[in-house]
Amino acid sequence: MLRYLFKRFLLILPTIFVPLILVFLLLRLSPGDPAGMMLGDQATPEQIAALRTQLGLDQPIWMQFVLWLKGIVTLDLGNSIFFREPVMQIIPRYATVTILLTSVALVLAVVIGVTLGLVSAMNRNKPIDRGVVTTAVLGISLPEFWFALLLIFVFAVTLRWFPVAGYNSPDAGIIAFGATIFLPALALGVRQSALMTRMMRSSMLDVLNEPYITTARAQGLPETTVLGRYAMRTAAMPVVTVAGLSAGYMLGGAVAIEIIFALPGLGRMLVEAVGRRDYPLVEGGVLTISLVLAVLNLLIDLVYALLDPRIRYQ
Amino acid sequence: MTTETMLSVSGLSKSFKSVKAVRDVSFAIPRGKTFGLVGESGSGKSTTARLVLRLVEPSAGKIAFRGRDLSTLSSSELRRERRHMQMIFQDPFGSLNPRMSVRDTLVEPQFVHGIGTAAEQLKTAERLLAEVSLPRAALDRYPHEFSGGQRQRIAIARALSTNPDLIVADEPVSALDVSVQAQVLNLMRDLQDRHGTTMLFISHDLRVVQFMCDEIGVMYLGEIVEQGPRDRIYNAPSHPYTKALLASVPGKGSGQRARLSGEIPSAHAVPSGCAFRTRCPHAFERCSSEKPAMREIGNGQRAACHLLDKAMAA
Amino acid sequence: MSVTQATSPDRLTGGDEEVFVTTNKSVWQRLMANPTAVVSIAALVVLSLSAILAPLLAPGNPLKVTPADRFIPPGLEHFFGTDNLGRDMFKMVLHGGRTSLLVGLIVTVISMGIAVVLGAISGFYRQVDVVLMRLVDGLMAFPGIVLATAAAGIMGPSMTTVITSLSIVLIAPSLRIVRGQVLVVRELQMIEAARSVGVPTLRLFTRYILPAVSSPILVQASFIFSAAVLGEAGLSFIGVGIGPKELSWGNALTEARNYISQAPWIVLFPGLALMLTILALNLLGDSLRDVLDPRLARRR
Amino acid sequence: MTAHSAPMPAEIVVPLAARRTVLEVENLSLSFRNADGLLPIVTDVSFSIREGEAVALVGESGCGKSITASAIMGIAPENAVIGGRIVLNGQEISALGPKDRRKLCGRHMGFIFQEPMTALHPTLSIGRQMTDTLKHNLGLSQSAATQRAAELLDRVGIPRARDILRGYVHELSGGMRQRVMIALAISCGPSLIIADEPTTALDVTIQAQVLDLLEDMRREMDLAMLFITHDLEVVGDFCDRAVVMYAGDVVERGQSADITRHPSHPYARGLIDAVPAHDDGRTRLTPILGTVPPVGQWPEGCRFAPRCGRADEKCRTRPRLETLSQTDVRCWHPLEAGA
Repeated sequence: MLRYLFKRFLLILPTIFVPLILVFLLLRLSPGDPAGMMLGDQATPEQIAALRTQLGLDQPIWMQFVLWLKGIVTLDLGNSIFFREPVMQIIPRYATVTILLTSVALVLAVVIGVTLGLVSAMNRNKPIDRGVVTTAVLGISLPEFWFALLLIFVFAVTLRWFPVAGYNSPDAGIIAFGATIFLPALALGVRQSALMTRMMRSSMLDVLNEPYITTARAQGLPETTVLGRYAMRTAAMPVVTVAGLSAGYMLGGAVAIEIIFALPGLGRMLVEAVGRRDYPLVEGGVLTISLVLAVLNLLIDLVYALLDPRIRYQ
Repeated sequence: MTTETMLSVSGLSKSFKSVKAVRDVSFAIPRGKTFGLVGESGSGKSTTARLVLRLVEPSAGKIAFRGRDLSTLSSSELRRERRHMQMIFQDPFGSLNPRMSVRDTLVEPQFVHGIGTAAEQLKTAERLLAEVSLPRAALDRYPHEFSGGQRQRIAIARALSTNPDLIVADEPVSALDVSVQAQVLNLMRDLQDRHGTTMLFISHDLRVVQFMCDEIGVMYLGEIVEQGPRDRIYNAPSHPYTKALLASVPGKGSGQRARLSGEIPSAHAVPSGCAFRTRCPHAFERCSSEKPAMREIGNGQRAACHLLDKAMAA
Repeated sequence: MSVTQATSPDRLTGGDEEVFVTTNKSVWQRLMANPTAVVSIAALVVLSLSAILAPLLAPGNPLKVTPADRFIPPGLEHFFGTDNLGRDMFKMVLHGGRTSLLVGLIVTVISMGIAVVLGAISGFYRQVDVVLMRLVDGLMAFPGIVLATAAAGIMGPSMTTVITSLSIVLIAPSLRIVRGQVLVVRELQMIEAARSVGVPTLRLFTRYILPAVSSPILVQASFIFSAAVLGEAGLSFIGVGIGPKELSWGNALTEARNYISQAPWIVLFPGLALMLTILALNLLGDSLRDVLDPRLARRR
Repeated sequence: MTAHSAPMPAEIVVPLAARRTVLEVENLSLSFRNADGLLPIVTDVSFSIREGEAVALVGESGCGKSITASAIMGIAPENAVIGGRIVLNGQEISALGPKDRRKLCGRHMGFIFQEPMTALHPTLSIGRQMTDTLKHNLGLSQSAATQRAAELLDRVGIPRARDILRGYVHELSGGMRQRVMIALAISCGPSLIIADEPTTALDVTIQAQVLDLLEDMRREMDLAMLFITHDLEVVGDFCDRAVVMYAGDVVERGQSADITRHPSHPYARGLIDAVPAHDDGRTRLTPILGTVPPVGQWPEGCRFAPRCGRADEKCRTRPRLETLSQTDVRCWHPLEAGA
C-alpha cells in the first residue's frame, strides 16, 4: 500500500513539472527580451540591465534552469514585479478563493452527476433516462462562461436572488459567502456534472451486466443491497478517476468564471499578471495550480486504493 | 526408411522477469509427422509454440529448422524464413483481420514473400478455399460473415498459402463447439496427409491430441515430463503426472476418476527438485532435493521421474 | 446467448457447411439510419455553410461601428439585434463562426495528426512510451486554459498563438486515446498472426493497426474538434485568444457581458451559436461511437 | 485424494423413483422481446429433478441451456417473455412476482457459474459476500455468519478458511474460486443447485476435483442438481438423467447411461461420434455437418433436419417429443437402440 502510494507520488511529479517546464521554456525561448517587455517602452537600458540581473536573465540558459529549479524546490520564486512583494506571499490570498470555488463546484458536480447517473441507469430507456441523457448532452456542450452570463441574467439581474458579482470570504458568514460562491460554482460545475452523469450511467450499466451482480441476485440478496453495495462499489471507480480530471479542468475554467463574477482568485490574478508581464507571478500561479492538482490526485489515488483491493495487492 | 528431421529443438527456455515460463524443452519432429504438446494452463505449451517460431524470443536454446538454427537468424532473415513455417491460432475470431476480405487474407502471405504473380496468388487462394471446403463466393466476404468453424478453415487455408514445411497449431479447435471440432480436425488431418506438412500441435485436450499426433510431449510447469509415441503415452504412461492426466479425462465413470490433489503452483515459485512433487501421490525426500533427469524407458518413450530409478534398481 | 445481427441471410452452399451471410451496411449507411447522427451532421453542414458563405449571406464588414444603431433589439432589420457599438449581431455571429470553425478544424488536424504518429511510435517502443506518457500525464492533469493563457501572454494574442497552444494542450488526450487503442490492437491475435506470416513492420502498421484504430480516432476527432472550438472561445473570451482585431464567438462575448442587463441578446446569440456547434460535434461523436462500436451501442 | 475429508453419513439407499420431486419444469418457453417483436430462444422444455438426483442439460453453445437455467432461477433478462410452469417443492414459482422469486434464491435454489473469477465480486472480500448472503437469508448475526462461512469453506475443502474469508477473489486459484462459489451456493441450505458449466473453465485435473466435490455435496445434502454442460462424457460420469437440447428444443431426454451409450436422436449420436474416441487414433471422426443455426434463423419443422443424414420430406413438419423404448425423443426417424 505504501509502496503503491510512493509509486503514485513519483508518477505525479510530471504533473507538477511538465507545465512548469513548458512555461519556463516559453518565457526564455520566445523572441524578445522579457526584461524589456516587463518594464515597457519608457525603461532606461540601466533599469533593464538591473532587472535582467535580478531575474538571472544574463546567465546562460542551463544556469537559468538550475536557478529556476532551485527557486521552485525552495518555494522561492522571487518578487512580483507589479506588487513588489514576494510571490509566495501574494499567492495564498488568491489561491484560497480559487480552491474554495473549485471545491464547491466539484462537490456540486459529483452530487448532481452521481445522482442523475444512477437514476438514469436504474430507469434505463424509460422517459426519465432519456430526459437525463438529453440533458447531459446539452450540459457537456454548455460553455461555462456563457452559462455563467445566463445565470447572472436570470438569477442576479432579473430575479435579484444573488449579487451580480463580488466576493465575500467565509469569514463574513456562511450565507454571505454562499451567496457569492453559489452561482460561480454552479457555472463551473455544470459541464463536469454532465460528464459525471454520463460516466456514472454507463459505468453502472456496465457493472449491472457483470456476472457477480447476477450472483448477488441469485444468492437472494434484495435489489437495494445488490445495487447499493455490490454494483455501486465498482461503478463508482471510474467516477473517482474522472473527479481528478474534472478538478484540473475546473481550475482552468475558474479563470473565466473569476473574471465574470469578479472573484479575487488565482485565475483572474494569472490573466492580469500575464497582461502586466509579471512573469514571476505567472510562474508562481502555475506552480500553485500544479501543486494543488498533485495533492488532489494523490488523494484520489488513496481513495482508489481503498475502493479496490487489487491495487493494494500489487 | 530414412526419416529426415524437420524441426529439432534443444534446451529451449524462456523467462519473463522472475517467471520461468519454459525450462529446458527439447524435442524433434520428423518430416511429415505431428508432435503434440499437451498440458494444463500454465504448463508453458503455448509459449513453447511461440518460441519455436521466434514470435517470442527464447532466453536460451537452439531451434534447428530445415538445417538452420533459427535462434541465430537476423530479423530480416527470420522474416523470410517465415514462409516455410506458419501458425494456426486458437481464436478464429481474433486471428483474422476483420478489415481484410478472405481474398486479401489468403493472398497476403504470398504477397509479402513475393510468391508468384498476382494472378497466380489469386489462383492459389481459390485452390486453398476449395481444399478447406469453402465456396468460391467466400473470396469477397469478410471474416465476420463466417461462423467460428469456417473462420478456422480460412486460417488453415492462410497457413497453407505459402506451402510451408512446418505448421504450428496452438489449440486450433478448443474455441469451437464439439460438432465443429470434428470437422476441423478431420480437415487438418486430410490436408496434412495431402501436403506432407510437419506439424507441432498444442492442446489441453488429451482426446484431441491422441487423435492428431504421432508423438506426444506432456508438459508440466514449463517442462516436458514425459514424451514418446502416442500409443506408449496413452497405454503405458510412466510419469505420475501423465497417469493422473489420463485418468482425469471424463467419460470413464466417476469411480475411476483420478484424484490428484492440490493445484498447479505458480510459475513464480517453481518447487525445488521435481516440479510435480507438491501434487505427486508418490513423492519422497529425493524429489524435493534433486531434479529428476529425463531417462529412456524404451520404444522411444522418455520420462523424468525418480520413481523410474527405483523401478530399475528393483 | 449469441443473437446474431443478421439482417437478411442469403445462403451460399458449398462444402459441408452453409455460409450465413449478413449483408453489412457501410458506416455511412448506418450513420444515416441513426437520427441523432443525421440531425448533428445536418446542423454541422448548416453551420459550416453559413460560416463559409458569410460574406454572401451578410455582406459588409462585421466590425463596422455605427453608434447611431446601438442596442437595437432583434427584429427584421437586424435579426439578432445590435450591440453597444451598433454592430449587427447576425453579421458578427456568421463571421465569427468562420474563425471558430477554422481554428477548431486546424487544431483537430494538427493534434490528431501528431497524436497518430506519436501514438504509433509509443505503442511500439516501450522506452519512448514511458517518456511520452509521463509528459501526457503532466499535460492532462494541468488545465489547458492556464497554459494557453501563459502562452498568449508571452507570445501575444493571435490566431497562431491560439492554434499552437490549443494543439499542444489537445495532443495529450488524443495521444492517450490513440496509444491506448494501439496497445489494445497490438495484443490482438491478428497481429501475432500477421507477424507469424512474415508481414513487415511498416505494412503491419498500415494494413492491420491503422485500420483497426481508425474508428476510435474518428470518434475522438469529433470530440477534439468540439474541445478546440470551446477552447478558442474560452481563450478569446478572457482576452488571451485571437486578439481584439479578429472576430470570433468568444470575442464577441467579451464586451457583451458588460451590457447583459440592457441588451441580453448580444450575449445570447454568439453563445447559442457556440453551444449548437459544440452540441452537434458531441452528438456526432456519440453516434459515431454507437455505429462504429456495437458493443457500446448496445447499452444505449 | 481431495482435500475434503468430512465424514460421510451412512448411506441410506432410497430408490430414486420413491424420492420427492424438487423441481418440475413443464413446457417452459422463453422469447426475447425486441424491436421486431418476439424472438424465440427456448421452446417447450420439460423435465423434473428429484431429491439427490443430478439431471444434465446438454447442448452446444446457443442451444438455450443457460437461459433455461436463468429462467428457473428467475434471473432472466428483463426483456424475456417466459411461458410454461416451473414448480419448486410443490410451489408453482412461475406464478410468483419478482420479489417473491428473489426470496427463493439462495434459500431454496443455489447457483454455480462457469467463471468464478467474474461471478464473485472483485472488490468485496470473500467473507463479506458470504456473510451478506447468510445474514440476509438466514437472519444470522455477523459473528454467527462469519462462523458459518468459515465452516462452509472448510467443508468444501478450502484450507485456512479464516484467512480466505478476509481475502479477495483475485488472490485465489481457479479451483479455489470454484470451491468458494460452491460454498456460497450451498450456504443457505437450498434443495436445488443449478450449476452452469461449473468445470468448463478449469484444467482437467482440477475439473475432476470439483466434480468430486459436487458429487459429495449432492449425496451429503440430498441436493437436486441441474447440471448444465456441453460435454456428454461428463454427463455419463456424473448425472443420473440427461436432457439434450438443440436450437431451443429438447431433442432427447432419459437416463444418462442410455443417452451416452445408445442415443436415439441423430443429434445426440452425432455429439458422441464427434469426440475423438479413447481407442485407436488414426481413424476419421464423424462430424455433424454444418453449424448450429443462429437464434431467429431456425428452420421450419425439425430444427436439426438441415444437418441430419436421415432427414426427408417428413422432417418439414415439427416432430413431437415421444417416448421410445428407453428415452423420450423428438425425431421422425430415431435410431434403433443400440445402433
